Amino acid sequence: MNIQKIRDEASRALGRKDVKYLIGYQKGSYGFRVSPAFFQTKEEVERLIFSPLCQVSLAPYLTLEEVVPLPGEEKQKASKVALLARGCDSRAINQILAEKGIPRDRLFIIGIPCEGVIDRRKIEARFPSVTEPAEVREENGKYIIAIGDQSHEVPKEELLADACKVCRYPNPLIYDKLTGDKVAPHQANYDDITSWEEKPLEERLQFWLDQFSRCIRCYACRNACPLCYSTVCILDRLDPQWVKRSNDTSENLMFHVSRAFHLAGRCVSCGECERACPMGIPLMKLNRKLEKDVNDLFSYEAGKDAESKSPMTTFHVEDREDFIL
Amino acid sequence: MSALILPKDRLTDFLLLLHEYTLWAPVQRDTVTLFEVIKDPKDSPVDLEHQASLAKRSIFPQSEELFSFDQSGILNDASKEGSRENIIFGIRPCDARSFRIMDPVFEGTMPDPYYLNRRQRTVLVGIACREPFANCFCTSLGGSPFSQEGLDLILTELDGRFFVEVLSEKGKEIVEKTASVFTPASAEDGKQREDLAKRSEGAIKRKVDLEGITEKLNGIFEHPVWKQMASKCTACGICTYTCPTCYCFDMQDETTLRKGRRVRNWDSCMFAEYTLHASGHNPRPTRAERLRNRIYHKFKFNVDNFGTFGCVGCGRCISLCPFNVDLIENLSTIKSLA
Amino acid sequence: MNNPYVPETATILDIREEASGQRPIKTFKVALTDGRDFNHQPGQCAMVGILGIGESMISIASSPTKKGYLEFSIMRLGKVTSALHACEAGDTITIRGPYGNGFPVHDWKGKNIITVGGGIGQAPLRPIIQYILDNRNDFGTLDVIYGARTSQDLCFKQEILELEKCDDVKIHLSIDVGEPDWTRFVGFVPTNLMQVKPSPENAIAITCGPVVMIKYVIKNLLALEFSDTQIFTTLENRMKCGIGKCGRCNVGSLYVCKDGPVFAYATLKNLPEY
Amino acid sequence: MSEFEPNIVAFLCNWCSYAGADLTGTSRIHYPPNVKVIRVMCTGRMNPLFVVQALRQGADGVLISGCHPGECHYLKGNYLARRRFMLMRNLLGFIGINPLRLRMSWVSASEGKKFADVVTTVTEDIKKIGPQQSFTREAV
Repeated sequence: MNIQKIRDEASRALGRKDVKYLIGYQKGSYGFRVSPAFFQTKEEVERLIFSPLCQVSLAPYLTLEEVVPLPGEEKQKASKVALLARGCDSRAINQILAEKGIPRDRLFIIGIPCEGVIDRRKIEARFPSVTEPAEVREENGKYIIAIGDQSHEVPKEELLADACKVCRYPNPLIYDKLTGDKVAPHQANYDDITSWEEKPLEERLQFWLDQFSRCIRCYACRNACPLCYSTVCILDRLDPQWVKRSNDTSENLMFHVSRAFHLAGRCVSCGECERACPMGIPLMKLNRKLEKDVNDLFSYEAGKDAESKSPMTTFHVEDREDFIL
Repeated sequence: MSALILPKDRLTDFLLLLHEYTLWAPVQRDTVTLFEVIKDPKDSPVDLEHQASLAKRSIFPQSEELFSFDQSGILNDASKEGSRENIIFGIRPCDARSFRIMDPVFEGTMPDPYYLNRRQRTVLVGIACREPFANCFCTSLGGSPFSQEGLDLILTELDGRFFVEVLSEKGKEIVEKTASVFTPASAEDGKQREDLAKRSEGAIKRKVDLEGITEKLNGIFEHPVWKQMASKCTACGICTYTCPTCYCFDMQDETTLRKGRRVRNWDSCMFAEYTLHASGHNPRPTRAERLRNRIYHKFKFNVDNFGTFGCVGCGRCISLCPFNVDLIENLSTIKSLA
Repeated sequence: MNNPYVPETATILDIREEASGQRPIKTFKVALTDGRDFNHQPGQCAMVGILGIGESMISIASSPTKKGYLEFSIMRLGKVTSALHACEAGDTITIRGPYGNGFPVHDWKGKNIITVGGGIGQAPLRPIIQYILDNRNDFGTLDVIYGARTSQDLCFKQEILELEKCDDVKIHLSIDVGEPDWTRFVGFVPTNLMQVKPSPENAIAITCGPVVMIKYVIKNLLALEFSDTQIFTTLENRMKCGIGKCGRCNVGSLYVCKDGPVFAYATLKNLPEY
Repeated sequence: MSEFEPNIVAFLCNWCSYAGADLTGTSRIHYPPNVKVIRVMCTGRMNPLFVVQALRQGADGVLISGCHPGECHYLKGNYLARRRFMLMRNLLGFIGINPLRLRMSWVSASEGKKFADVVTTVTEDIKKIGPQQSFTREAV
């Protein structure tokens, strides 16, 4: 990954008259952290980074309440937002575009083929309590980790985020500029899902009730999700109140089923929900189950292009109906 | 007060002797460590290594019934229901201090019986932090990894044993009930503890100078810095729900066909719905106002109202934030504003 | 320890429709079931609720000098107020309170009082008007400036027109847009205020209404040379507990439920977020 | 102890299954009294969350019944519902809720007998798998 190329593209994008600002990454405030950052001028692009530590998806920022019109003085009138997009982010963007969530002409997408990113939990478990800024680069299937003046090598597989291990679309599917060379995709692998479904019902239920009981309903999974951008989410609705405010297993189950189901045929498997969860609930397992089924049953994958219709709003006369009495 | 030694292999015995109490302790749940009620200390290994979250829910639960009712009217007042004495075992010194910050909110002219009853019936058994975590900054807020403030007992792990200091009458009572597991501490043990305390305090790397922050905040309410700080925040509730000093709550009625109850639940000032008027007007419509309110509440409003910062420097909001909204960084930014 | 979260029950004695239209307003006359006196100050509020629905903070629209009942004027907006509007006389509701500081009526003895209200904002001003009329010798002149969007939205219309018969009360009504039968002032309340031009001498001005209206009324009062300590207003925010604990109604470090809803402009102007 | 009598919520479409259920009654065909019928205009109106909500509030099973494919009064409501509930069933199964608790059927206005059969099957199945209590909303 050549950071200079990305910076060049970024400053070219910021040089455009129609681009308001660019959403990218900069060094985080401590340790292995990388922070989302909003760049207004070419000069600021010096701070822009892209490394295997860039786990955060930038796509959710496109649909936050004020669609980020930062006070950009004369640039206020410009209409486009530029952002860095990896494969998964580009799929999210495609899906939002397909749903007409934002118009295409508001976006300037700098695509980055992505080799996969590091799961912050894994690296922080390996190197606990690191406060000084640390850097990571990838070399021959290994991560070279520099903490202060020390250097460590860890095999890539050990730190790679789970979502990246089965990523079929590491290369951006929609972009205005592409930086870097294309990356070989991984194979889809739903073994975890199929083996889970072989377990007895009772065991599955106990597992999930236990997971849901831990939820504190901070809604970070929702807010971190690039596709949870409803203006009024049913979870915030008071009338009708689908999910009560109370934290108990039953309400939490309702919340998690609604969240997962709302993403049926829309989830792009970026893994943001699970990454954001402070309680370590394996949310991607639910999403992946639905993703697998949508693929198996309706031959649909979310975010492959910006036109296709959601499988939940279309049908085939010959859809399976063996479950119907 | 006095000091004792609890051999590490007698920890479970110590907890077993406290069976008459409801025992809260940090336990590992998959990848996270949380404070939970443990039924049998033999089955639930207590995790004293990690910085467990949610100690506050032992006294201020996330959801709590205030009273129940049916068509005839109010049936019971849950605050009058007696409950057992609680022990929060393995609480970090910062969390113990946090109750001192919440207390004046729930006391005052209209004391809150739910919180205060539970508070009075709770014994805090702390564990000193030998190794501070990445984002610990308690020393910037007048605390320390070995702070005894608000605790009844404090344990310090020495090699293969805990150095136990009795800090209050409640603590003394616990030690008397469990006397069989303790041996006397020597002067050498005390010295070891002192050394660890010094070393641990020195190991805290993240710091922020809060001198004059309240005065600073007086003048920057309309500053553009809030919008910048909030730009990467997505307004989830992690920082407030895992904060040991955040106490905001919501009250809602929940009903089934024949009965109902009024429940109070944690609420977060980061949610848009928190301040939304019925008319649709929202005094804090964007993330910038909400983040600003959170920082003002902790570093100005709480000082104005109760004379202390509403923060103990535990660093959880920083560690757990998915988007690297960093309180220490934000406070430093505020300090550096002209 | 008394439990401040458990409400008392009250019975609706009578419901009067004040305004119809998009945002209907009804006045509920209620009495505590146990017949106890509520002991409130003019300007204080109460948590009015229905079990199973929830509670809302509503200002008490009747003066403590009116014994034996309380009145609440409520606009139908959210979940609780919609449920209240569906109630009938004889129904049971719940009440907690009184909450808040109320108007410092004792400091106002001998003063001329000017109330400036807009829409439902007249409700918190009504107890003050009633209080003055019931203690008429303690106060100087009374000017009631009141406006709403249309003549249909004017609350307590009959009652206010009745007041016009007293020679020591002046009534200045207005509506935002002219109507065929309307002979009084047409325009916004702050404009009406400038036209009435009350004198600041020995006077107290109290204003309540929509946020924007309050801002302009205060601006105009200042232009009329009222001082910071002569201007009072009431604020509102979303509330849940009513006793300064749940956190959401703060304006700066003050809680509207506990430290308000009545604020002198001298206090208000120093609060951030106002 | 008396035999377990399940609580089953049946969402029936106005045009076919509700009329079918009516026919069952007027034809005096017996079927288990365990279903509580809620009439909806179309199975396409069914929010998948209705199912979870019903199970949470004390139902042991949910039956959704609509017009046969191609016969929907609104042309495609039942096709959309078919997709939705196929997925919902799978998701419920994934988290350990027996998929037999969510059943779907096509019953036309003339199929009074079929409605009785469907209800009998569903009731029998749910009797076999027993009551649903593991995530019911806390009884207040």
